[in-house]
Amino acid sequence: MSTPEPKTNGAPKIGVYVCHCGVNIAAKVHIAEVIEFAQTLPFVTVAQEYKFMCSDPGQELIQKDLREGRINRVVVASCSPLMHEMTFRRATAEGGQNPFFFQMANIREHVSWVTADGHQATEKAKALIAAAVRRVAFHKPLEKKRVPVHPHVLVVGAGIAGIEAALKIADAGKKVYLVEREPTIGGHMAQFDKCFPTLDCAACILTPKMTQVCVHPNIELMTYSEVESVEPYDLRNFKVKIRRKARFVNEDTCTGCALCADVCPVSVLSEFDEGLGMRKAIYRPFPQAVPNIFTISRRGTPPCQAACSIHQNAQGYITLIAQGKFKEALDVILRDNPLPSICGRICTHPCTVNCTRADVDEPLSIPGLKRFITDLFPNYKLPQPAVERPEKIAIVGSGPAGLMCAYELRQRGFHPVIFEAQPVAGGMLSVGIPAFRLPRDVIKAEIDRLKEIGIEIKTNTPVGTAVTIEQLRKQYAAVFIGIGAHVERKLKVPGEALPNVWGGIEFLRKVNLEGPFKLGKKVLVIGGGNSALDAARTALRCGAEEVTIVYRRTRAEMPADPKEVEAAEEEGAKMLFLTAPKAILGNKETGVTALECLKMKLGAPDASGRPAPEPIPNSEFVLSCDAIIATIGQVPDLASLGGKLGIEMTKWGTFKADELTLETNMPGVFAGGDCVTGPDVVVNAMYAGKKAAISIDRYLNKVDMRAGREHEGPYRTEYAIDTSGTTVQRQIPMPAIELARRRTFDEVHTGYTQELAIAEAKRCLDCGICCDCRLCATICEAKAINYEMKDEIEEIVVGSIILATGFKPFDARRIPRYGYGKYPNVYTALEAERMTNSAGPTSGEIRLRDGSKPKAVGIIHCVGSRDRNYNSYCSRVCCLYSLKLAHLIKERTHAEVYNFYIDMRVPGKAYEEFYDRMLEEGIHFIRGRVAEVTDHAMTPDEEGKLVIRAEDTLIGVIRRIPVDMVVLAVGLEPQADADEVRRKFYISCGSGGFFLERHPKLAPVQTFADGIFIAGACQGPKDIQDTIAQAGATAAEALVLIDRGFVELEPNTAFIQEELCSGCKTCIPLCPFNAISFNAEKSVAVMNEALCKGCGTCVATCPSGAAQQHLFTDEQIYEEIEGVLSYV
Amino acid sequence: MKYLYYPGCSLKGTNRAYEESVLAAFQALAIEVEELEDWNCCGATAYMAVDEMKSFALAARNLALAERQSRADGPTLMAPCSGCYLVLSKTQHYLEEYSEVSRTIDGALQAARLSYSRKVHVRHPLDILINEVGVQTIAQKVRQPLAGLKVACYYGCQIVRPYAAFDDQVNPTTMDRLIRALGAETVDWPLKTRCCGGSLMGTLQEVGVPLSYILVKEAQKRGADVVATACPLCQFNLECYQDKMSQQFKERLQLPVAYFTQLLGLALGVPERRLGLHRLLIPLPYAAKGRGGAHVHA
Amino acid sequence: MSEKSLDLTPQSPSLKGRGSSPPSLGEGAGERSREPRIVAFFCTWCTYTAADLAGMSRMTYAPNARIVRFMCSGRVDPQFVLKAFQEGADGVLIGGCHPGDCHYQAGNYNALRRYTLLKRLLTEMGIEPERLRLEWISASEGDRVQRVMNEMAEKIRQLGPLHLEPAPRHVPAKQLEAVAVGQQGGAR
Amino acid sequence: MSKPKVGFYWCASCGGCEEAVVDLAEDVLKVVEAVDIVFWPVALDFKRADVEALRDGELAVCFLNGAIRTSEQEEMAELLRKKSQLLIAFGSCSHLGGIPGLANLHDRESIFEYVYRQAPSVTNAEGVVPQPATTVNGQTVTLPEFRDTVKTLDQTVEVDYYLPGCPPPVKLIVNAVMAILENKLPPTGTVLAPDVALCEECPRKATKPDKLALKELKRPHQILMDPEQCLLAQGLLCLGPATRSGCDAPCVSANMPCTGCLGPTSRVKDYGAKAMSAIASLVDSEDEKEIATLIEQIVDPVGTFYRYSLPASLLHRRVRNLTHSPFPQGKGSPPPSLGEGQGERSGGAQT
Repeated sequence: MSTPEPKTNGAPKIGVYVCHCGVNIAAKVHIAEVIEFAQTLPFVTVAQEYKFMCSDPGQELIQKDLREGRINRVVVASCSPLMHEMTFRRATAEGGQNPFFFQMANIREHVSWVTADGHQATEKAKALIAAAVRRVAFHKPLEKKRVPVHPHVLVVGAGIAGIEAALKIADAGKKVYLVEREPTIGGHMAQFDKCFPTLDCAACILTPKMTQVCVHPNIELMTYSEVESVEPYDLRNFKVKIRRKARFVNEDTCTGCALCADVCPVSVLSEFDEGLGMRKAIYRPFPQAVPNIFTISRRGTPPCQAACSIHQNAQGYITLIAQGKFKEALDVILRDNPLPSICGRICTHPCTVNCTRADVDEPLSIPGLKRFITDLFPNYKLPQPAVERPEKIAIVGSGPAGLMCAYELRQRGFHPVIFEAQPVAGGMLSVGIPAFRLPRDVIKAEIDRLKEIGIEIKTNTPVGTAVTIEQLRKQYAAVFIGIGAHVERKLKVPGEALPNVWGGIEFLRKVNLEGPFKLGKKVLVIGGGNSALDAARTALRCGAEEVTIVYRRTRAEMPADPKEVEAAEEEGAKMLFLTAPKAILGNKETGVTALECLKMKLGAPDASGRPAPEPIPNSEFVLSCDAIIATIGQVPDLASLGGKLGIEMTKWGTFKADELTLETNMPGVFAGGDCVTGPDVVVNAMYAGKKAAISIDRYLNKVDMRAGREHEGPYRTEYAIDTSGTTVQRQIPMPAIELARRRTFDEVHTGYTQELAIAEAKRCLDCGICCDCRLCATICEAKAINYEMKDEIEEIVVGSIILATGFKPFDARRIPRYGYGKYPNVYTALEAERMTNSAGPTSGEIRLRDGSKPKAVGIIHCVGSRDRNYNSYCSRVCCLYSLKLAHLIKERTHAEVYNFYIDMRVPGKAYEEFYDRMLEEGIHFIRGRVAEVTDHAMTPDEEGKLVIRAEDTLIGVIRRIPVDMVVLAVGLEPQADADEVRRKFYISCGSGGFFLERHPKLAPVQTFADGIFIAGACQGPKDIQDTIAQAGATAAEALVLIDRGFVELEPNTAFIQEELCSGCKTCIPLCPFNAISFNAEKSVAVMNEALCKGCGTCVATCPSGAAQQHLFTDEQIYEEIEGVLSYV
Repeated sequence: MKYLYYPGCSLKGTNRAYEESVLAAFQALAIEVEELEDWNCCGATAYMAVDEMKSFALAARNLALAERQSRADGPTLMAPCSGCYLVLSKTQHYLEEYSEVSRTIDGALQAARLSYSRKVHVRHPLDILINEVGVQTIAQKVRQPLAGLKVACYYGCQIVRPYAAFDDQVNPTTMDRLIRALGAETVDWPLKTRCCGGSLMGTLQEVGVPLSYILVKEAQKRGADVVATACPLCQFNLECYQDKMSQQFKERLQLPVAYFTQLLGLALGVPERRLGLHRLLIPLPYAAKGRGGAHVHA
Repeated sequence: MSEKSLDLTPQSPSLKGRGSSPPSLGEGAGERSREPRIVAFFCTWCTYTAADLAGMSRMTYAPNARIVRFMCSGRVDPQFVLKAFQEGADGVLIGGCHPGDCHYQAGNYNALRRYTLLKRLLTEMGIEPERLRLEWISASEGDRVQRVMNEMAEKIRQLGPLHLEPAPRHVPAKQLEAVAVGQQGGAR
Repeated sequence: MSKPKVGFYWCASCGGCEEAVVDLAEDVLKVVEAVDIVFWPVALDFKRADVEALRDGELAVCFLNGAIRTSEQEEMAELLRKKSQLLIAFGSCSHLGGIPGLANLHDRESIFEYVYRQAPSVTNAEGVVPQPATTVNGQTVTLPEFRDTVKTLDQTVEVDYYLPGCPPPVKLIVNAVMAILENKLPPTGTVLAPDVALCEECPRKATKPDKLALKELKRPHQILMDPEQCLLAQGLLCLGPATRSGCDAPCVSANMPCTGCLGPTSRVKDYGAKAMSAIASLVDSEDEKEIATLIEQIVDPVGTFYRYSLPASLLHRRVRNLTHSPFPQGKGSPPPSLGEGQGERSGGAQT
């Protein structure tokens, strides 16, 4: 075991020095008693008191005793070691002794200031001194370690504080990284018009500095970037990862010409103008922004586009329609969809399901808008393929799947040939969907367009008979099968074979191909899907007098599109729910005469999640009828393909195809659409066609068919959108022909007019912000726009970090009684600032929302400050900026301006004078916290005004001041993510949530993390003057470190006595700095003291006590524990 | 879920209409309500002013009874009268926060062979309707939309202050949301929680009457057909003193003041008599389309 | 340091009968009036600084706790806690940075792990677990220091003194002589 | 010249330590050759009187095993101390208290109550418990008094050296005897065993991962043990890292985790606390609840970490009858009331 070993002689000689700290200690602790006690302590040779030990004479006492050999160890009982330990260590050293033969007893912060009773305080002081004495006897001489400081500096936040600090350091010739999360530097100051108290223009001070930053050779500016992580690089320096957020504009090539913003169709509220003005989706916060580069705000794929199986960019063409840019809209549509005029009519538009607008009122009529464009340009052309390739590809079936597949392949240069069994192309589109929903000429036009770009279609060519799959496989590079599902499911009830019992598709096909025919007076349609409705409505058009839809569940469970259901009802179709067919009655001669039905009731949910219908026993009843149409789904017509194809099937009688690639078990043969999924909607068939085309393309190019295809097909977007405050405005119904005409096959809906279309399009909420219309790319001469840009992570190493992350203004909505967000003419100070700014949204005019000039304006101070309910601290700047605003408002509007204050706090050079000047200018000051802002008028002169109710505490009455405009002097709060940020940088937040300085007086810009400094409002509310001063201070701190080149570290590192270590490795995982490693050939743990930061966790853990910590050895601590408990 | 119901004195007396409409409306919504057995004075006004501890004791007894009567763990005690609501809530709060109150009251309860383990949730019907039943559900059950009726929702002071348990202290919106769900329009006015005069009406009328007047006048000015209240005293002050106001301020005031539950019942198609609408001194305007329909379902 | 190093330290003679173990000799039931004794192990970055802040803010609180400063709550060896109890403490308070705030990243989690096990141990050895308390107090929470110090003192007062049975280790006389003449014993 | 006289004695112990001596096997002859055993109740028929008859310090060495539990054991310890030049605490019980020491978790009354009354195997209708003195037809029969607390040897008399282990490994005994004979003894107070932890000589050392983290704490019967891999790595509470080496890890070699019979190294004051600290620190979680649940998996912490060293622990034991006595209030200043000084807060004012 070690013994005290002063360099002089055997026994320790300890000097105890008790500080009065003026009266701070002496007034509470009985110094004399303490001294007397100290003298009785072991090895104590000197026990003295002094008024201020930290003063030179105080330190001299110590040094003298040391020099003259009276003592060789020092205990000072005074303030906190965090305050003066360094001071006294230095004194000890200068006294010729190792500085670590010193120990401090904190009898001020921990005793005299916190103890009520003098006696108890004295006792506590004694105990702490006893502990220090016993501890210091075991101190050992130690050397401080020197670590080099990396010369580069990181400044986080480029408001005025960050800019100032960066410039100072850069001017000193050091490298600075300046990181700013916004697209431009300048921070809040850039938003201001004038600065108090001099009323000089903020821009004039700031903009030169901003440009300087931009051009300074020593500053590497990273805007629109955020610090991702900060890790220790070595003992003292930092490895910082910085996220360069994707701007989608190339910083090097963008010239800031602003042409893109002119063409951009999307306008959103401008953050920089505090929402008083608008900006485009591609933007630059303000003309003088630095760097002068544009940025595209993209929130991500809009929900509508994500929900669409073929990812049709709906927001894109909708926004363009709203702007009247119809041609451009068409181009956007054709980007992803070759059959828009069909989709615009009969797509079940899953896009509208996720439409954010639905949270407000109703989704947009997305298909209606698409249709509007296609109607507007009946003769539009499909894009010609850019490349040509020799391969021919066979496509079986000309339904949406086949057509889409063909189109996609053609665009890739292939030559698709479509084989269609029916006389007309279009598959289910042509045979299954009635003309009054989808006019034949529309289908024809679409198919002709496809032919125009070189897609061959062979109708009346059934594969399997005319030509076999085998042949196709031989003659074509690949085959896609999209034969749909055309074979009717059977009802499986007696009498199904009777005349005038139709399958839905069978019936529709007959009408579609051969025209309407007489069915009979009373027609029953069985089923609840879209085809049931089509059949019913077609039946009506075939002259049936009474058409009834019989469905076994209820309206709620009908799979059909509700709009179609309504339409059918309008046209006179009846519905009979909870009814299932039991038998079809009639005979060969009469044909069907009636349907025997069973009543049903809803039971537990089935596989589809819908309640399963259960028959009610003995509830049979009979419905007389002349014809029955059963529409209960279809299956693919596999027979037609000619028996055995060798293509694997599922138990539902559909083709088996790989989910991701749609390839069948036959290489080169792909299948998709209804023949794989069973009956499904058009857009999903198209999706299948596209999917197959991609696979085929990859198949023929011999590249992996599976890689990176996760994002094909529908998905839900994560981000949420705040729709509060959106005014309700329901969907504009699409014009339709009058009911009378709905017995013909004329198309029912006539489509939007331009006015209606634009109005409907304007309802879009721009979910994705940028609508991806790509107009900007077309206009940008510098070709700077890159939609594929991704966030990038940059890694740097720095020796010091300056945090200048600023503040966020208090959210005035939190105090409803001041009416912000309720009364339009209640503004926040920052909004007022923007209004006063000549470059602002009102170009410097102070205006009410209706554009008129205010005659009276009230400014309410301390909004969110000095208030226990919100922030109890004073925000320091509000009084003065309120004065400034008062002046500017009065100057520009000659309005009466009232300041409602609690106390005027105008400390600072020339501030009081500024205040006086405002008084002279005739601005009114009312002393009293405002109770409420209300539009409740009690007298005629209050009518139509905002009334500010406040107690005037100087004259002691409640006053009601009617004004036109209210400005809320909102306080300063820490940034919303301050807590997250300070964790990143290993520092703490103080009360109020602002970053905590190391010492309020002695170290106001340092933090508890070495080498990390704080400047400006992130440390606490302060004005520009103080901010700049503080920024300078941080710069100085950083420069000191760099110029000295090293720091001395507290030698409190841990060490392992290797000869005593058993190599149990318990300590190794516990070291957060990986300072401990296992030495295989010594078979012990070894400490890399260069990496040790001195927490001592390993020491506390070492099960055999082989690890110890300098300055905190077990024995030193035991001594201290015994000491504090050695009560006298 | 079954709710315990604490009527308090006024709902059994002058303001019977409130009780009638609460019970009828809840029944129409198929919400079970069970009256607290052997309840006593909640301890409001006079008591609270003179001797807090006594009024806590009174309130605590009710709470203890509630715990005993309900099988549920943490039963809900519904108090429509905002006076009762406040005192019961306050007592609950003090029992939890202040040990000495807690000790004294426990002693008092013991003397009455009662015990209270602080489990009761005191809630106002408005809270229950909005946060338990939900606006959508209610909207679905509306049979006679109050289309065309313009309602000024008046919350009074006590259900949002000092305990803003379910709504904002300054600009509450729950009642507005409810009333809108019934198909009526609500007028946006700033006096939702302004003082109605309270008990000053009885003690210092020259102060009380003007306070009520401010409210009625503003509601009328903003085009309200009716003021909806959630408090017996407010209803009483605003309705009964309109003649006095008219004399004092030389203008004719004839603005009906109804309980929000009466409007709710009306929209749900409960017959008028069961809602105590016949007790109103100033009858509801015919504007309430609900009336016609109400009889159909009577 | 050897088995008996405890009493082999040079200053032992001059410390005899004061503070050095066993301290509670002669204490127990009939001891003279005394206040609850608490030892507080505070980490320098958060809790110790918070205690300084409490001082600067002049928040007076119960004087019972004596603060021992560590660099990190992770340095607090359970032995120190037991040592404190053995030396006559009635309660021990450990203070560290909030989870996630440790100046050394994870030291406080180790404090938490040891504390959790130690508490079980104390309970099984018939010592009220409330006598040991772990608190996360950040540098800005001076008021929390005040509150915790007061609560702790109050708690310990309720629990009464912790009486541990003295367990004297007998030191061979010849060793004592050796020490008295200033040599050192027990060095390995 | 006459051979040095040696004594062996046992107090509260199981006899295993004697076995250990016998385990010296043929070496025992060397010993017998070298020394003259004058007192060894287990092996040879000597009486206390024979010891009393010896001159003070006549015994060169006395090896005493077992903890001190009864008045008789105290007397014997004092007697032998007086008669011996070197008194050696032999085995875990006399060194640290040993298994008998766990009795300190209870007091005499509860022990008697169980052992003589409650235990299922007991038939004791009258509920008689041992008495220091009983009168049987005029004659007084005495029994040694059963103390309330189990003590280590050095809590009873001065001890010169310690031979740790349960029982002490033969190797260590031999070394000790040789050291005595060759008069090559270290400073008194030393534990006569290597001062490095067991991992050093553990056959499984190489298999221990550099960064061990315990997600689960198991007991030997709960798992199928890997005969090669470090037991801690297998989630078993092996206390080797905290325990002195010198035994060549026979338990670990036999698939049993080390339970710590050789006690702590010289740097450690409290075996249990230190071992606990190491184990707890390895718990792989930063979540308060999860940590608690993981720690809960340790069955019987005291029995686990203080299996051999409870009487020697820093806490020693609580004085039972005194618990919950209030703080004596004499002239002492009044207790500060909770929240005292709340009013005096002057938000962050500094001088």
